[in-house]
Amino acid sequence: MSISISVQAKDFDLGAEYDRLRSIGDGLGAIVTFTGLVRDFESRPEEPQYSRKLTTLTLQHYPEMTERLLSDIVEQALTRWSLLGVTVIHRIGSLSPNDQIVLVGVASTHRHDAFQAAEFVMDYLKTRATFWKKAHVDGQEQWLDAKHSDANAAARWDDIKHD
Amino acid sequence: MSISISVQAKDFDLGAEYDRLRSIGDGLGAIVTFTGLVRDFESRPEEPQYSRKLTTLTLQHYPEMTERLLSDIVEQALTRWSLLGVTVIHRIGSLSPNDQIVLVGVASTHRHDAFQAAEFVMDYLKTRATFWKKAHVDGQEQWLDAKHSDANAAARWDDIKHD
Amino acid sequence: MLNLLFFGRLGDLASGIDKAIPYHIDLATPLAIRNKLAEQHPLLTKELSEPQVLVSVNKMIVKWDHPLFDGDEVAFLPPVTGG
Amino acid sequence: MLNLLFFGRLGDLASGIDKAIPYHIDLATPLAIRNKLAEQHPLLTKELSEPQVLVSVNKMIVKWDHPLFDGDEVAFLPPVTGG
Repeated sequence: MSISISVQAKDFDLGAEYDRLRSIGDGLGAIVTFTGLVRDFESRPEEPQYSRKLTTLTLQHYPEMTERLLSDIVEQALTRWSLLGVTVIHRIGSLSPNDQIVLVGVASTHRHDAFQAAEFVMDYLKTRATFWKKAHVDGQEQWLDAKHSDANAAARWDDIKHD
Repeated sequence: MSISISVQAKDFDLGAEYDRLRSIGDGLGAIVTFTGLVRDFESRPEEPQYSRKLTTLTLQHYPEMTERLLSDIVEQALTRWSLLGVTVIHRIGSLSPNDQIVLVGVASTHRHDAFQAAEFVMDYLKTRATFWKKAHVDGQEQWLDAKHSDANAAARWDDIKHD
Repeated sequence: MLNLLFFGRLGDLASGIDKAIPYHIDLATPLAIRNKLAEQHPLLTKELSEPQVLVSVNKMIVKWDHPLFDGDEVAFLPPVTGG
Repeated sequence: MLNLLFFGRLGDLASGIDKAIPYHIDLATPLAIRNKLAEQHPLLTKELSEPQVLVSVNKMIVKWDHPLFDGDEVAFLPPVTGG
């Protein structure tokens, strides 16, 4: 089992992270990666009219606590699906539109496990890991509100049996 | 909308394909990639006891028809989810364990669209695109049977409303 | 002429047969071709008759009684196993 | 001493307050600290009282009446927005 969790200011290289998961070898058949990028506007799925141009995003976190929470989320994924490797990288500090924010990479024998686990880790990360975003929007800075859609996405997994 | 579909003997570079999706820019917030790798054994989820050591996999396809079917699958994904880009690369010819077989990359504004579309394209590709695999297993060669689990995975989407 | 294609395991079973056959009104559906093959290649015809085997004409999936015309490409497709 | 941490929007509201406060039996729960802050920082206490705000002690989420001990790190956490 290969688990790698990192909270870092510096950018990451998806190709290199993928290559590391691929080197797991034995029994490996599927790798899913999710990358979150800073959007050039701030929108809210529950308010389709809302859209503001974004210049910078500042990401704050709670050192040590964040890493532990991410580790807990990955551990939960491991109990739910049959996995060979999980990589989570979350950036902090000042980011611009199109910058990479977060990477979740999952390696498994069968594809459904990797797809499910990657989406689960993202949904839980969004609602349970101690990150906060401040957006610089239309010349003003504001802390972003949590989204109902993220809470709903995470709640989904509570009802799903391990498969 | 950026759509790229390729059936090719040569290997692909996940990092380069990801960079191309990432260059879409406007509104981009999520990129999901799925990569299928040749496993070092041939197993069947419906027969947990079945496991044979694999040396080579030969992939045959029906030129032109395959590309059209892949294109149809991507078009269906575009009607179901809000997407910004889709890349499908499927290799043919002789492959060894740990070689890359297939890549599906999906770019979108919100992560759920990219996750769902990538899994949908894989499930449909597995059951509807004209590829056939011959495995060289334990010194013998044999054409692989279609898996019930793949048929079930594809059938799943018939019941799911567009979301 | 009709151009016949056999994929996957069907290709191995059809390795000895002529893939370019003269167009003839008595062989003007995939079903008729399948039945005709039974004379010399009973095992191939048996496999072609499996319900999961599909047939295409000019790269479009069709029914077994689809009318054929001179120059058509007829392909016999066992269950696919890509990905 | 108790070490106080305020994250996200709470950090802006708490920018003026002392983050290292003497440990005292009257301030031995996060709730007591929250109430104490109301005297000089009513807006901050109002925000801290929102039901979505969580509190942690030494990086573990706890209830607001969790007992505090000298040296504890108490963090106030608004709803997270990572990813």
